[in-house]
Amino acid sequence: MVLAEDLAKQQRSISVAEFFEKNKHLLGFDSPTRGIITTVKEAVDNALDACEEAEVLPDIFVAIRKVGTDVYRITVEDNGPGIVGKNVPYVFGKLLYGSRFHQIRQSRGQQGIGISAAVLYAQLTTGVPALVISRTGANAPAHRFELMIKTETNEPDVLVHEEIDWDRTHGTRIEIEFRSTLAAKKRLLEYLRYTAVVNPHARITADIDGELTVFERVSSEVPPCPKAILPHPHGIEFGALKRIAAVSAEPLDEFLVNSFSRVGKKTAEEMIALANLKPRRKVKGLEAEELKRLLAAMQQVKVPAPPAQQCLSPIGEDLIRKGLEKEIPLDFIKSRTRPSTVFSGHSFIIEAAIGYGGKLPAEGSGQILRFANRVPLLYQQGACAITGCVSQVNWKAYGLSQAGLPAGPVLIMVHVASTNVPFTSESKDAIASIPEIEREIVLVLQELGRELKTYLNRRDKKKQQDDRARAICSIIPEIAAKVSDIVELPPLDTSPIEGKIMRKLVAKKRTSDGTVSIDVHNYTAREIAFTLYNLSRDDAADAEPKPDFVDAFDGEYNKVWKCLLAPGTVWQVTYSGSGDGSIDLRGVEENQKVVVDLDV
Amino acid sequence: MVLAEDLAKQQRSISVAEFFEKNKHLLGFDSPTRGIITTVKEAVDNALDACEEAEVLPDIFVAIRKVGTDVYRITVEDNGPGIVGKNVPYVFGKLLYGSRFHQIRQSRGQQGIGISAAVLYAQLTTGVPALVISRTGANAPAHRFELMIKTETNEPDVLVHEEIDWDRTHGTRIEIEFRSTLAAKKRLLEYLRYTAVVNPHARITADIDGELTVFERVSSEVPPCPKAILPHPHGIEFGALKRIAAVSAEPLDEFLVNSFSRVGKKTAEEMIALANLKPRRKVKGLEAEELKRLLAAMQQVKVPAPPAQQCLSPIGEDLIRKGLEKEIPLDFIKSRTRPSTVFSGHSFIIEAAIGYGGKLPAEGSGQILRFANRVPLLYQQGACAITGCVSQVNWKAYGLSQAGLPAGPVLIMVHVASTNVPFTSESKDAIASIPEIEREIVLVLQELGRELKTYLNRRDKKKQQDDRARAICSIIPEIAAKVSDIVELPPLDTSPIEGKIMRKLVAKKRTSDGTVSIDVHNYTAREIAFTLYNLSRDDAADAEPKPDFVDAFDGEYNKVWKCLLAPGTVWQVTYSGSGDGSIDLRGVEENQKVVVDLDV
Amino acid sequence: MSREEMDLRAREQLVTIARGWYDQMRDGLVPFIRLPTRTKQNIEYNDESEVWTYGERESTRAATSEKSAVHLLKMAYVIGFLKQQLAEGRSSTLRELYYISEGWKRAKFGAQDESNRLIEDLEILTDLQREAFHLRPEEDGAAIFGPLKLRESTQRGVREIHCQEDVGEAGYPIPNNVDTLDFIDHDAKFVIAIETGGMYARLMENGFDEEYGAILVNLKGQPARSTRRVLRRLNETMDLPVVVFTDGDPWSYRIYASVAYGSIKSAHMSERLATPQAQFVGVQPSDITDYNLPSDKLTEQDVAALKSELTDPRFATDYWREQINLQLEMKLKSEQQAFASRGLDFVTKEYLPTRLSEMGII
Amino acid sequence: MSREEMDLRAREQLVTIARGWYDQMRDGLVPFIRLPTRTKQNIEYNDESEVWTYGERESTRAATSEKSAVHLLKMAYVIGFLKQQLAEGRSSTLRELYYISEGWKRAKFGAQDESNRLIEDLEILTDLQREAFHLRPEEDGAAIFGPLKLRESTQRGVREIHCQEDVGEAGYPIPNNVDTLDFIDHDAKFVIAIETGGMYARLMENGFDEEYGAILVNLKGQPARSTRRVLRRLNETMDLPVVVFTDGDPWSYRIYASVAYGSIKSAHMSERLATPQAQFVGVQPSDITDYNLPSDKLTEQDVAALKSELTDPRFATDYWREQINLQLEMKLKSEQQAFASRGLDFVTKEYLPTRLSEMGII
Repeated sequence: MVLAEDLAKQQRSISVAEFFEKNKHLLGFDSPTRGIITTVKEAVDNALDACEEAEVLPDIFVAIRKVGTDVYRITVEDNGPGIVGKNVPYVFGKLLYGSRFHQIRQSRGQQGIGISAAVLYAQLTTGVPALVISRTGANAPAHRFELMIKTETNEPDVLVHEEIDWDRTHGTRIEIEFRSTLAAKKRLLEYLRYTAVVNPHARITADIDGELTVFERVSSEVPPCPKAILPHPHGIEFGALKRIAAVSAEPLDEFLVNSFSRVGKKTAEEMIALANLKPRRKVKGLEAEELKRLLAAMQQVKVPAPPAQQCLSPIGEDLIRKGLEKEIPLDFIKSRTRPSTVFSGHSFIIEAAIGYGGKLPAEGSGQILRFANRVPLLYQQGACAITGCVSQVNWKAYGLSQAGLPAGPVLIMVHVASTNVPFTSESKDAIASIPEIEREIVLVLQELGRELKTYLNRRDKKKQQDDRARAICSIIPEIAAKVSDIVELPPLDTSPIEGKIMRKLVAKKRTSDGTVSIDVHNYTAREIAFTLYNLSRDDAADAEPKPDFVDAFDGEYNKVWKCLLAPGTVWQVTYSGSGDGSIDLRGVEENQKVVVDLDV
Repeated sequence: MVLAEDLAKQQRSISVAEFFEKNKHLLGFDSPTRGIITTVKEAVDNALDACEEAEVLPDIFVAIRKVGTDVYRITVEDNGPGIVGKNVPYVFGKLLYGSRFHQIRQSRGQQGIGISAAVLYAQLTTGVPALVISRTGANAPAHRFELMIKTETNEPDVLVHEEIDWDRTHGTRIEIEFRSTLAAKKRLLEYLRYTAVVNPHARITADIDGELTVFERVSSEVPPCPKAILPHPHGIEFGALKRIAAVSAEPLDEFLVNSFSRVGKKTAEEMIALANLKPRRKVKGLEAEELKRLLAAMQQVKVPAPPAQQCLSPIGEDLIRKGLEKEIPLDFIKSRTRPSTVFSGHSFIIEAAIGYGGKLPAEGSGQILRFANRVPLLYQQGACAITGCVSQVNWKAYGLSQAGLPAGPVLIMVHVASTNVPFTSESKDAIASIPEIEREIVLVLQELGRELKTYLNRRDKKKQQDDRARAICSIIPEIAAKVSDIVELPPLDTSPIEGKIMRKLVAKKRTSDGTVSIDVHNYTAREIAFTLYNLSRDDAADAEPKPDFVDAFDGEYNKVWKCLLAPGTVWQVTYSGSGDGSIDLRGVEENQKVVVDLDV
Repeated sequence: MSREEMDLRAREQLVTIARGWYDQMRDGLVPFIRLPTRTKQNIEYNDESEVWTYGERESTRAATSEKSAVHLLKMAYVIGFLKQQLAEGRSSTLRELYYISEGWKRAKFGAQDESNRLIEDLEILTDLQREAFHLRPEEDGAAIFGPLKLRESTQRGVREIHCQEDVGEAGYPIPNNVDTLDFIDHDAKFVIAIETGGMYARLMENGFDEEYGAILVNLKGQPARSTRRVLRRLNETMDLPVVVFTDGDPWSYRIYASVAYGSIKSAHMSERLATPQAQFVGVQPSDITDYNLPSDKLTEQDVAALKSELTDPRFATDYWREQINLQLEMKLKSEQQAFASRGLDFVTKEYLPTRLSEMGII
Repeated sequence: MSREEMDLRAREQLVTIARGWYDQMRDGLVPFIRLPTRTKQNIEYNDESEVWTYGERESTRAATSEKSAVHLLKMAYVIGFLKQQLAEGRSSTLRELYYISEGWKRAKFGAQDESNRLIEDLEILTDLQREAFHLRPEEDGAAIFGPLKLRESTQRGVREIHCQEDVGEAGYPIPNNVDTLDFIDHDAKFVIAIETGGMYARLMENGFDEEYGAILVNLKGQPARSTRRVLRRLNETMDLPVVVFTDGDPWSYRIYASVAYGSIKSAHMSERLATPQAQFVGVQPSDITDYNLPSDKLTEQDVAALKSELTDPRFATDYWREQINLQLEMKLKSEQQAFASRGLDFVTKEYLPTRLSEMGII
């Protein structure tokens, strides 16, 4: 059997670029239509990340232009810090190259795959090299590159490199040309709109085949850039611990304090004691069995959660609200940022918002906006843990109808910010089912559900008060009239009932036979000063008493009376007219007054 | 702005191992439960692939044993060709290393990721190195390794390497230990059962925590090992063409013939002419524009499909049927292997089978078995193109009820064999929506649907004939009796009707007042010899005529009469008895006889 | 024809069917029956009788499948049972017949629909009504109130009843078998058949019958066959015009159609049951707007029923097309009692007098 | 009480309600009404009258919300209308009342359910039946056949009718308002109330009324109030035992319960409408097996209805618990006409004589 030798000759290493060229669908390049969105997304993500690191307000320009049959040129330009010349080829021309993979902190891009994959896709479909211009500051020249990727080795192939003049003092521009279609233009704009919602400090200008759309920023504060932290002792796996131990020259006690978040001297001592090890032993020399004991001890000792405020950058309740309100008109909106927590040693924060009413459609399922590290998720809604959680909450308890998803004029936004967002695939469309994350999402949605319920109740209570006022001031007089008629006794005055029940200032307008009369009863125990506004088409020239002020415009008259009314007394005005329009009492607290228009 | 410099310092290359360690869910290691299935799957796939290459009948042993709290040791051993010593560390200790990635042919594993990922997962969760034993032949020693992966560099880390005695003359054994659970035991057995179905030449023995299950082979023929082929001119993308052109020293005409499948001299000439190029130009020197013209020409000229019989290894209609029948009892089964076809230059063949009846549940959705390159797909049924196609077919037209999926006692098996199966993710759970593949699946399902319809019709027709016989031979005599009674006329003999309509040999059994009588009418035009069997609790001692033979057992009597009956005549036997049991006519063709039991 | 003669004839007709099968089988044929196809497509206007009856299309049912053979077997059993019932002078309800089949083994009915339908087949085959077989329907008969004197031959003897003077406020209830009824005398100008009990009571309370010489017939919804038969006989033998007053919705128009033209289900009986001269009073769709009646929106089912009526040969007149299309435009329907919104007397003082004199009835 | 006296009393009772509100409002109170809670939980057995009536639980409806205020306003309008109707000696149907409200602006009814329910409230408040307000139901009255002579005071004068001799085969139809009925004489031993018309006709055809001195009452399903009132009065004033003969399913037991104990919906009228001495003949679940009757499987709804009856106070006797549990075990139901499977005479020759003599009726 010499076959094994033959087989051995064929065995060889495969480059990452080859792997992803063959498996491009894994990265979101499964169709020409989708490729365009993926590319814009990767470039915009990088731009926003870079601006955040440089603490500049992002100003991003996106252009898509048709340059041939089925061929589009995609341009994304930012005002970020730029990339130093010697690194440009690697950033754009090598997969798995980046600054953020080894850092434990929140960022949009992480793997160093996305934009290089776009370059790979371009050279595969059109063979046109990517054009990159980058400049790191006013004193530095701009570098211009034309580059490709050597697939067999996953190394950049620089075709042109020159220094040029560029009108930006700092920033990066990339142009990529590939076979595509603009069929998903709507989705692309959606992506940009929602990106603007969760990045309220960014201005995004889009020129899609000549059509310009600007998403203006609502905040001029640069969010703080998340800082990398050390791993948390509760979140480390055996393999990783072994690895860092192997390269440490420190003794155990120092190693624990210096290599992990939230481990101080006392905590370290506690761990070491529990593991039954000597504090001053060099960690490098620990046997596998000892390391296992150490790991068990590290996970047993209580340690505070990782310093999430440092490594994560939630949007914040205020900006979420502002961002949503700018793009979507709503009657009610509440947002929540949960405290940070941990899954498998990765910090994460859930933020969410709920909106109601406005121009949301009254029928059908509510709208769900999903975000991960400030990036909108557009595809695979059904496969996403966020959607699962939304379905799981009992929205009926919060006054919404529900068929799986909540129904009616409701919008639910969820943002998962983490040092390591667990996507279901490398195309980053959906968040995987991680129990810790799901628990937090459900909790925040329940919190927001209660807020919504309070709002809906308050709205209902207001309705109920209005309802009571109508019953007392409008229908009881009718009952009285009918009843007097039946029993053949004199008409009844129902104002005592009004007074007793309402104990407020009650204004009533009533029109009969061309005479408008407005009564104001003071059923309270104290003197009240009020201003009565009556806006209608009647000029009220014969009003008695005369208004203190009349304002006429567009054929309408706003008549104003000011009055001081003793407790238990009535003030009345009458005039000839049709009785249309409205009345209002001002200068009196909301809960102290009742206004009833008996003509409605 | 010197920030770019700071940032540049952090930018570095990321190793593939690091990438996949962090993104282990992409490879099917998203939970300890699933990890165990993924590992067995990867190891068994490799074993089957290796045996196929070596053309030996696979004999695979799988063992799973609990070795600690939540820790299991997984062992897979095969009788394949083995791996030469120096390559073992790379095969098991380096991701993206393998023999099949660059070959255009059907194989189970391809990327060289799977088994190394299991090793990676093991060292991450338990730190225990993987144990590998491999021997390439009787004259070679066995090599025993303990190894791990250096995550930072994606290079193997050999802890132990020794030559040992091994009772196998050739084969490979791997043992991996990691944190897991056996919660998915049922699914694991399912995976092995379906693997056996599509690899009918393999014997698989599973020892799951002490419980032994053997899946025996049904074929002793080793399927031919698919051979690698050259790329097809219709399936190459620009980037790839440019790449192979750049390393060729040949002139255009030779280049085309030598680098592509199915391109002969004439075809090459046609392509070159269409591209308006000179045949003897060195391809290396072609400009991008010229290459684009060449690509367009290559795709325009008619070329036969790639030689699929060479690079693909379909299971075959016969073996599919045998494989399924062995595991699942069915009343009807048909299988189909479609001709090979192409998507994006990758050859593929769709095979499918449909089963009906047997012990399949009569209610609810039918069962769907999905396979890709002889590997069963267990997860994400809903996201798979196969499921989509099954739903898309109008099963109602083929006599099944349908609610999305077809319903009732039906089983549908689909196998996609391809040089490059397009999975939706690297965990290889579901096949992506590729129009060419979907079209083929739908076609084969429609073909099978028609077969099923024919079967169901035939079944119905048989029912209909029985129905007619009952009407004529059993109910019409009743009508005649009732009608004679109403009209007060003599009883009617309805046998002329029987004769006219049936034109067959008609046997009727009828019991009244303790007398059993069996009539046989010969309504045909020729003399017929028949044997009448009557099995019942009656001993028929007083039968007239006497049976030619009586067989008694367990209180039942099988009475046999032999007779030669002239056309148009009747033969009758009567005896005392209860009339239970059954009658049957033998020696007469199925379509020449009717047997009616009027006592039922 | 006397009761005895009628019974004799029914018995003969039934036995004739059986005799047909006997002969078929004696001749070596599979027994069969032939019946007209009973669908909307196969009803035709008969110029002579002025009603809609089944057309030429026929289907044959031969005992060549188990199902058809069993059907004939059941029919044979039913014929046998009816023959005996007639001989003994007994009768039974359709529901009882269904239960009686319990002892018929293979000829047992699976559901009452099946036995009802089989009886209809026998009506067609014999050209007799089921009452002739002494089969009673479960259906409730309607009630008559008005200047009409009639004679009913009951099991307990002959009764003469005047439908104003000898009855309570609920009127004279129409028996199931109206072949036992004879009209003796009347003092009426026309018959008004009313869909609802409420409107019937309104007309009675308001003395409409006395003021206009009307015989009031309370249809109680879709009229039973006996009621339709009475209406036809009042029209035919007493020469009284018949008008029908229903709600203004598609289902009520069908009530009118079944009185005037017969129903699809019993088209074989149309010549006995339908009153071609019957006229529709209202509520007409145009009344809804003309009188500003309280109304409800048409439901989807209503709209579908109206559209189906547009293709129904019984509504193929200009009048009905106009009214139905008008209603489809308005999308509204009203009930007859909706006239109460204009006062309790409106319907008898205004609406009916106006409408009936327009129609030339009064 | 004469008709005039009755009208006067009704008018007074109605005005008293209005007067109550007048006084409440005059005293500065929001007008309100108090009514018993109308649920199964609030019906109680009244030892004295031996019927189930509403218990102590009351709910108050005060005009403090728009909905409640409008409800009172509607009630005021209805009282006003009824007062006038009584004064004018007119009457109307419930449906007409609904349409009349069309002109009442805010007091207009949204649906007939609402006006029906309001009339029931008025019945409770006044302790009178709606017939006293001259309100006619749409419901169809049942029919009587048997040795009973009665007098009906109709609008057209007084009629004396013998329910065997003066009526046709359909019997004497019970009018909507039975306060106008007087029973003059009878020659009967008991009254048998029958659920279906088919069984009623069977008993008549078989001469059951003559042979056993039975007054047959055709309930036509769930009995109308007028029918229940007649049964009670036959029992109370004529001293005749009443038995009820229905199908053997949960819905039919409710028919019996409404005759014997009153219904939940009209528990306020139980003392007038219920006949506590009424006894249940069958079909009993035990009859299904005892007589091997053709039967159907219980549906899910049937089972739910039976289970609900187990918690219904009206079925809280050993007899009913046993029968209902038996039926739940058998999972079968049978109709009364199923006795036909044992022959057309079985029910009158065997079943009823046996069962009624067991019960001590004959």
